[in-house]
Amino acid sequence: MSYAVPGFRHPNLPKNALGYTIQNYEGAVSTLCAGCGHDSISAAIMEACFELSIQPHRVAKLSGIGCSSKTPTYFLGNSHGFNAVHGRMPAVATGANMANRDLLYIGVSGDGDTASIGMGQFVHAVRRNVNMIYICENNGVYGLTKGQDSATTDIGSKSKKGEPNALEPIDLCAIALQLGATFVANTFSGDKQQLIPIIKAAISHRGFAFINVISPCVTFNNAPGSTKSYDYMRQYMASSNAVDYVPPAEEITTEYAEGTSEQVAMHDGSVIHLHKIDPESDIHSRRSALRRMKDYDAEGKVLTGILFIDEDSKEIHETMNTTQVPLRNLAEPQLCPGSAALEAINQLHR
Amino acid sequence: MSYAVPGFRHPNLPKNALGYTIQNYEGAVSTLCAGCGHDSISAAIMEACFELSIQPHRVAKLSGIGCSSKTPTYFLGNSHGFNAVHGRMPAVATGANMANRDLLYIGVSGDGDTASIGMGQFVHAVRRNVNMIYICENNGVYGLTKGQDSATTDIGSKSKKGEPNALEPIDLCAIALQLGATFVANTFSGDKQQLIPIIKAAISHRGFAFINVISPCVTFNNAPGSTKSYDYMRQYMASSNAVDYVPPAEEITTEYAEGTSEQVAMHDGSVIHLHKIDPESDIHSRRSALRRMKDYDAEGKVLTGILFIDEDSKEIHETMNTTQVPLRNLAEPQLCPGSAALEAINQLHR
Amino acid sequence: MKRDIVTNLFVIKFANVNGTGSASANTLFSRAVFRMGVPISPKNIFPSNIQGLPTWYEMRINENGFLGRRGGIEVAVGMNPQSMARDIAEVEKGGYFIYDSTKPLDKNLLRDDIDFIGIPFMEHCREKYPDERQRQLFRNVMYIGSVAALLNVEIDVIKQLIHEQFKGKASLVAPNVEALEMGYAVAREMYDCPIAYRVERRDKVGNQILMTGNRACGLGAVYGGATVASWYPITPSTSVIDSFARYCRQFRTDPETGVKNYAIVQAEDELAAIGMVIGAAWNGARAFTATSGPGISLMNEFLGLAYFAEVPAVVIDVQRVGPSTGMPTRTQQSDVLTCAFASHGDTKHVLLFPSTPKECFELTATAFDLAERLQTPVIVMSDLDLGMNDNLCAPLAWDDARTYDRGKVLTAEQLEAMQQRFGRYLDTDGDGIPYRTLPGTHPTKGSFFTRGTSKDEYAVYTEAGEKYVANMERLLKKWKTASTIVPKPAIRKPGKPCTVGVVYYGTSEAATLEALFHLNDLHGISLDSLGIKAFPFSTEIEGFIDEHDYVFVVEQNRDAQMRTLLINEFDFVPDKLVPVLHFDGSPITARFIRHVIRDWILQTTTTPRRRARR
Amino acid sequence: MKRDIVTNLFVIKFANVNGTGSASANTLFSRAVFRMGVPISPKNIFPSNIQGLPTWYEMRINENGFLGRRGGIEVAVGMNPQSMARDIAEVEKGGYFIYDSTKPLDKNLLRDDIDFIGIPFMEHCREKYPDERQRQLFRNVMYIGSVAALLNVEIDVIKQLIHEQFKGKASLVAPNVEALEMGYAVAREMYDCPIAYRVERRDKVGNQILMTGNRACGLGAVYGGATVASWYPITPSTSVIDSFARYCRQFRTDPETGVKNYAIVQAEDELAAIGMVIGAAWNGARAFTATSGPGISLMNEFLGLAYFAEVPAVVIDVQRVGPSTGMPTRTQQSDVLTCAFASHGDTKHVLLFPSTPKECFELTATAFDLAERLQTPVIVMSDLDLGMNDNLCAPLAWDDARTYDRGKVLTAEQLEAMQQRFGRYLDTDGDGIPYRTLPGTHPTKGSFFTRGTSKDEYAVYTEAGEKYVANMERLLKKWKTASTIVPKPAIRKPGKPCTVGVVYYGTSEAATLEALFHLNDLHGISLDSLGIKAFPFSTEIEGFIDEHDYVFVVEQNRDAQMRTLLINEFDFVPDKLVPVLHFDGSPITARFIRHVIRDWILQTTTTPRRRARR
Ligand SMILES: Cc1ncc(C[n+]2csc(CCOP(=O)(O)OP(=O)(O)O)c2C)c(N)n1
Ligand SMILES: Cc1ncc(C[n+]2csc(CCOP(=O)(O)OP(=O)(O)O)c2C)c(N)n1
Ligand code: SF4
Ligand code: SF4
Ligand SMILES: [Mg+2]
Ligand SMILES: [Mg+2]
Repeated sequence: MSYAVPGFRHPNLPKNALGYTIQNYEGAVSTLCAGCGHDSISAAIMEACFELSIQPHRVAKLSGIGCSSKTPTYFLGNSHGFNAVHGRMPAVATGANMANRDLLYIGVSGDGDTASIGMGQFVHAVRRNVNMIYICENNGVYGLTKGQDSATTDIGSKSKKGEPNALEPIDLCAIALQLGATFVANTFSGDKQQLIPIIKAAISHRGFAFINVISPCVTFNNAPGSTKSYDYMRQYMASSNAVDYVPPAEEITTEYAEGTSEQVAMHDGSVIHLHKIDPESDIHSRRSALRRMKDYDAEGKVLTGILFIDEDSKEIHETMNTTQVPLRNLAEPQLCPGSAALEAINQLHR
Repeated sequence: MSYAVPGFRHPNLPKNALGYTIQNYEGAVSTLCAGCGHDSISAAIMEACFELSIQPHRVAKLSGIGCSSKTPTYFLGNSHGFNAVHGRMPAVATGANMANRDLLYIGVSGDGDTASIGMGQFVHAVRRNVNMIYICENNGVYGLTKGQDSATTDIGSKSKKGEPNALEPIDLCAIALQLGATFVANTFSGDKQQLIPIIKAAISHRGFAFINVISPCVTFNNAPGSTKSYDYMRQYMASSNAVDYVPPAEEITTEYAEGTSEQVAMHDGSVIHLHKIDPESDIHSRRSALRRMKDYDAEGKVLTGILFIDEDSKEIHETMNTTQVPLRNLAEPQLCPGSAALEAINQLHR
Repeated sequence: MKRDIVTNLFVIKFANVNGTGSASANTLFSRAVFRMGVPISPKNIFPSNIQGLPTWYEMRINENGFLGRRGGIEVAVGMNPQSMARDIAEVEKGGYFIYDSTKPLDKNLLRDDIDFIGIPFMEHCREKYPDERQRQLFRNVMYIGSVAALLNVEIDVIKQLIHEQFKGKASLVAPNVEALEMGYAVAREMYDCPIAYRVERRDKVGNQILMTGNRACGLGAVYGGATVASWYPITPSTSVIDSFARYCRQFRTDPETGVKNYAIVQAEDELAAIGMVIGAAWNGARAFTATSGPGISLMNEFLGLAYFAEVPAVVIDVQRVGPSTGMPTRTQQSDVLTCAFASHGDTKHVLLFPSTPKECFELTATAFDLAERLQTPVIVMSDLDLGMNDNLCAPLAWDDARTYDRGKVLTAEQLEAMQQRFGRYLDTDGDGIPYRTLPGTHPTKGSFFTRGTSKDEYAVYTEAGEKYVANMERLLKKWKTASTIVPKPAIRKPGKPCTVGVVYYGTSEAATLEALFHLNDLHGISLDSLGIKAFPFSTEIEGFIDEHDYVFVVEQNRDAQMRTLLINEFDFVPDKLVPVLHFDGSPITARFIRHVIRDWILQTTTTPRRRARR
Repeated sequence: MKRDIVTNLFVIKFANVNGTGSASANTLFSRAVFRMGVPISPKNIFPSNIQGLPTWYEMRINENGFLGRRGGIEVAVGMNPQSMARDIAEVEKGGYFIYDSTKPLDKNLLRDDIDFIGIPFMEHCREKYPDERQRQLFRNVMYIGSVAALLNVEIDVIKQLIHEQFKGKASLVAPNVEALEMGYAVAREMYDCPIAYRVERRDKVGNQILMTGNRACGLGAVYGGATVASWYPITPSTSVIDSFARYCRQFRTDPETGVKNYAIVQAEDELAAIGMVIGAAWNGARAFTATSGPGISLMNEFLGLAYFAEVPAVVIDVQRVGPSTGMPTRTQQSDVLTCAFASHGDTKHVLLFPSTPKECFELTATAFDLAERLQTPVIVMSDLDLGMNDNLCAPLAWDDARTYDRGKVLTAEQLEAMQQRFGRYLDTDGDGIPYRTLPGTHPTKGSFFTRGTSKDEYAVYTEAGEKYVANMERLLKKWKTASTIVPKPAIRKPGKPCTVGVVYYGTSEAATLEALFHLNDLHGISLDSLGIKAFPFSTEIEGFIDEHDYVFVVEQNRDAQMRTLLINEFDFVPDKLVPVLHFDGSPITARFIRHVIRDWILQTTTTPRRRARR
């Protein structure tokens, strides 16, 4: 059936291929602190979806618990959302994906939600290569519970109360790479130019796309010295490549000098251009990604950008060979073997 | 007080410094399947403790649930043991260690107990560098529940029922290294010569010592082709160094040619000699460890031996700066501030 | 010893070492008796271990169709030296003990009130089978042959079963038949067969089937239209998923392409398993998981979310002995309270209680209808006895006209036609059940945010107390509605009016009904009975208890958990409900129930023991 | 408007935006009234959010010492435009609404039955404080100054408090005092102060203290000798650990070396937190965790292990509104059933119910004695209202002669002297409590294996039904013993004999006792009361209920959870227990309780509404 396209309140606003304006991608008003990095990520998600002309209702938003996990309420108001329990979003997203392989699944989590209580589920979602985007809005602190250290908090950083944190932070990108994640990116909520194309690339990726976004908590962890602060990231953010996303069936206009650029053809027909800043970077090598992260780290820099892609990996439905029809759309005829078959089974039990 | 040393039934059995024979290190009779790799590991633990003259009652044995986790009943009968719930041994061991830093903590787990339900706790025990030995008796299968795939099962391997396993196995050593584990070893239950010195070294290590032991399940995963089978390990087991453990205050007798050997002086005064087979191996480099694992893997070999040691790391009590006195031994005088202090507090609340 | 001949009315028990393949041999035997038209109820009593420990296979043969556990053994087949002393001691006076006489029997174990039948099974096998493993397996088949001879079981029936079992692998048929015949022959040489306990062909089985409850649950999930299963292995629930997988491979997989109309995910633990079920159900698929006590404990948080956010979910709890790891291979009905009140805050969950494989099949299928209709978790409360043992029951039946009740789910058309704003938690119909929408249904209408936090009728987050209260009270209304649509209890009344009743549920059914028969038969005590099939309780249950002076509540747990629920839901005077509790991990027996009820009634006429407080 | 003057008997409510530092300003005000010797009970009503949403600070001022929530507001201070409409509507007829008149008030909001007092706070601050953040902060202090003037609160007391607050940071004192005085002056210029609602110095506070329950719990853990704490952050329990850490830094840390006589581990989740507590307690340390509903749900499996393996553990559950994530910043008493029966199988857990910070302190300390004596988990059931709000109570007291009851732990000497074999689960003393040993005690005696599986008296794994049953029945005996050593209930009887009683627990105490006072005072209805302090219930509770025709059970949950426990433990006729339920997330009020009880009694004389079933 066809639907009247709404949202023409501002005829002057630019429209995408669906005739939607950015307003059709907005959500409820954010209740986060003014300046919270998470809000910029919500904005980037809206823009990416708008520019790619994604049907909002074909997106499912999932999250755990935390300020970061609240954000799905603040974007894509026409999408269904599920704010699950703390640290368990990956399981809910996996189940949702099992039920309907046709939707776009955007999972939003925080560093507490992912690296502490959620570590087990994160690891196994990566391993299953569930076809979804997993965004960790990483501010190195427990925001919603008011400033305790998380597992990604810098060593030595002093939380509001109590002692300085004595443990090494967990590097989620490194873990994801080690576990065989098929798309890994590291970026910064303050850098739209980088964030948006990365989200687009993640949307085009078939399989588990992990995006670790440094997203400063202005209230509890934006102090000078915090590696998760605006100042720090603005100063030390570095990237081994600049990401340029070319949507399906669009002309590749720009010219690139030999060796300075890497192209990744995604399965939906889009092409990701990586303008190499670091010439020896290899987007298809886990080892090189891990090595570069360590090298940059050694120089006191934070490596950002898309770190690794395996565009040919099999996502979970392919591995399981499930039907193309969303399972939830199957009905009695396909599902119920009927009474005759049952009587045959009875016979085998006599 | 002093105690009569028991167990003189076989005066001809060799005795260690405590006057104990190996019998003093035995446990209940194993109820595992004949030939189960886990039993060899129990035997190796007994030998290591016997040879190092460890007071059995100064050891605490902890485990989760599984055939592997049953084994603590089968060694060191004079030690207290705690068979916790499935996948949660690390938390119980961490708590026990908090209560008394003076005991030796041996944690035994399985690949299901560690890599599936226990992944989150494993990761965080590593991160905290809890002073304990963590042995994962890795048979790539759920033994006690009769043969389901675990997260370390080979891709493509066919479990009793159902489809071949479609997912990549998790490499626990790689994850441990990535997370900053301070002692990582990979070995095989069928190789006493390697297993026993590694256990001894782990006992001497101050901090979290992870030993991944390939331990064939003869009933459910010993089929030809299984990388966790006896045949496979016997054929493809390789090591980049041979481990030689020299206890505290013992003469180093053997001579080693330059560059062919690496020595690690542990904090308890023992020395670990590594006879380099692979000359460019560096026991103090995570990167080299990860690289070598991948290289051997590429050649279809399984790298075993001690992969990495950081003998100078701070274990959790050092990081927290807790008293040397076991916390559980503190009494009212050290613990209770008393009524005067309380009245002062009252005053501050008026 | 002089004896009467007993036909088709005795209990035989096989004692073996686990991991030696005895199970399949013993099953061969039970199937043979079953094929001879004689009702049986076999119980597998096995250790939580893989190899080398004692295991038993106790089978009641009863042509009157009493199939609860009875207690007492007439014929024991002792193939395990470890447990021999205990196995001999267990035999009822006048019974038989059959053993492997290759090694002589320990004289101290001898009894003169039973007969010992020694047959040198191992000796024969040693000669015939050089290979160690083979020897062990064929020894099992051999003793089956001997027992058949001794009990007069038709050997051809067993042969037939062997053919069926090894269909395709012809090479295996011959040697098995050979071992069987060897045992049969040897027994007849050495002893005059049959002995006093005998099996004779009857026509008492009709079209009944012999099936495990777990297999039936798995089938129920297939027929009930489950497309997503997520689980974590745990005894005794694992075979529920095995069954689901097996029949999905058979019925839901394209033979050419192998394309699947289902998805089974082995989760990393039970938290993830229930999480996936909730995610899938939220997204419109029928999804379920199977687990046991420890898994239920781990699912607590998610069950509370599903209750409060109103997401369907089906959980099959195959109960085992708790608390904690307890006895993983023994049976109990002790998760009732935990499941009824799972999770923090004010929660109540729908429970179903199957008593037979047929009910496992039906209630599992029904669970999906209820879960989607009520938008809440539904837990099917099976147990190890029902789930893992072959149980005799009426054949499974499915009405091809039956369609799935997908509950109140709005379609794109309905949303398009909708004038007013969609309110996910509006009680539009006054039954406490709101309408839901599925992701991806309509571009601009019907989207909402599912959350575990409190919300208003439009699913918008709120901290307004009155909104919260209204929602919680609607959930109570929904609970009331649930009590009207869940399966009704099974009420049985002997002709004459009774002042006393018995309430039971799940696997206590067979033993309870047998006890009632004998109470009437032997003591002239007749009672009405009610089998609970679901929680919340329908009014029939309230009525039944009201119309009796008092009722016994038969349970297999320590704390009378169902009794607690009954009193709590209906505010009954507690004294009216007399607990009958068995919880040692073995299935409850008719004898036990009969004795408790008889003693109670003879001792108290109709005034209950504990005085009601005024 | 003509009014009577009301002194020290009214409710004032401040409406603010959260994250603007208003909390500390409001606290300044409440402390001042408190310092003037007038009893107060402030309630912080805040959103589950960090910045920008409405938050309220409601303070009851009552010189008669009634400190439960009362309901109704006489003086509102409306500093938040978002919530202004609602805030104005809430003011009782004849009350005052104080607001920032920098922006003119929306005419539609005006009421003529209350007085509006506008003061241009922001205007003044804009001039004085260029810095945005400063302006916000000092505006808070300024309105406190004005309110002080209007209500006749002694400004010197507030100044004194400011000095104490900024001890050390002198530079901050002056500007704050300045802002305070500015507000004070402006108010007096613009209005004739004081208004009809006034605060006057009294001597009604005595030596009482003002403290949060969470702080008291943390202190109780320090005094109770806890050395290991493991936790995972969750509102409203987090400040329990903050308090424990704070006092450990003060009392358990070597000032020179910083060496600690305690260990606090922030766990990765609640499963790990309780696991660490159990590991530490098993190894002989006093260990605890603090959490709230969702954490309790996650701790289920481990709690079952601790019950069955008999390992001590102390859990502090600061309850919030469930189910699921519910309302994280609202209060409720709805984890009672979940905690009482946590985990699968037959389990029961010891619960303690503090009503005041003093009881938080004492019961937390006592919890460690009980946990070690009974070798089982003990859960202290606090809630958000008690835990996070300043509560007035008698000063904390500690008897220096008090020693810790470490329970039945065998020393090396005792083991050495022991002739017979050590049996970890032997009921040597007949009280159901066995003896335990700690790892590392004796080289050859007393070692045993702790497990969640069933075991015999010597901790050896067993699947023997009779052993399992014996152990489970011993646990029931231990439960009985527990009921004799847990804290006794608080029983209050007005002179004359009463046929009706009231049972309450936890934070329902203040409101209940006030309601009883007024029932007597206004309606001549007098009732006995009993405050439950612990589960299992001691015989006094049974006796109290027995000796009354019926009793009201006051709870802050939907399903009358405590009532369920009472009926279940004692088999009372349910009709005897009349539920009084409040569960909207706000603390229960005396008014509510009084009205329910009055209506009930007037309507029913003494025959309960629901008829008992016969
Ligand atoms: C089971 C459970 N435990 C604890 C909490 C309390 N809690 C809510 S959010 C949160 C941490 C959030 O941190 P993060 O994921 O980093 O999100 P952020 O607020 O920093 O964006 C915690 C511990 C909870 N909601 N549920
Ligand atoms: C909460 C919970 N879930 C499931 C189980 C069932 N269970 C027992 S052992 C086990 C897996 C054991 O596998 P592994 O750790 O590899 O040990 P193995 O037997 O192979 O040595 C499982 C799933 C359990 N005991 N508890
Ligand atoms: S507390 Fe931190 S994370 Fe939370 S909303 Fe505020 S700035 Fe963002
Ligand atoms: S099943 Fe496998 S793991 Fe378990 S005891 Fe047997 S061989 Fe060992
Ligand atoms: Mg965070
Ligand atoms: Mg295993």
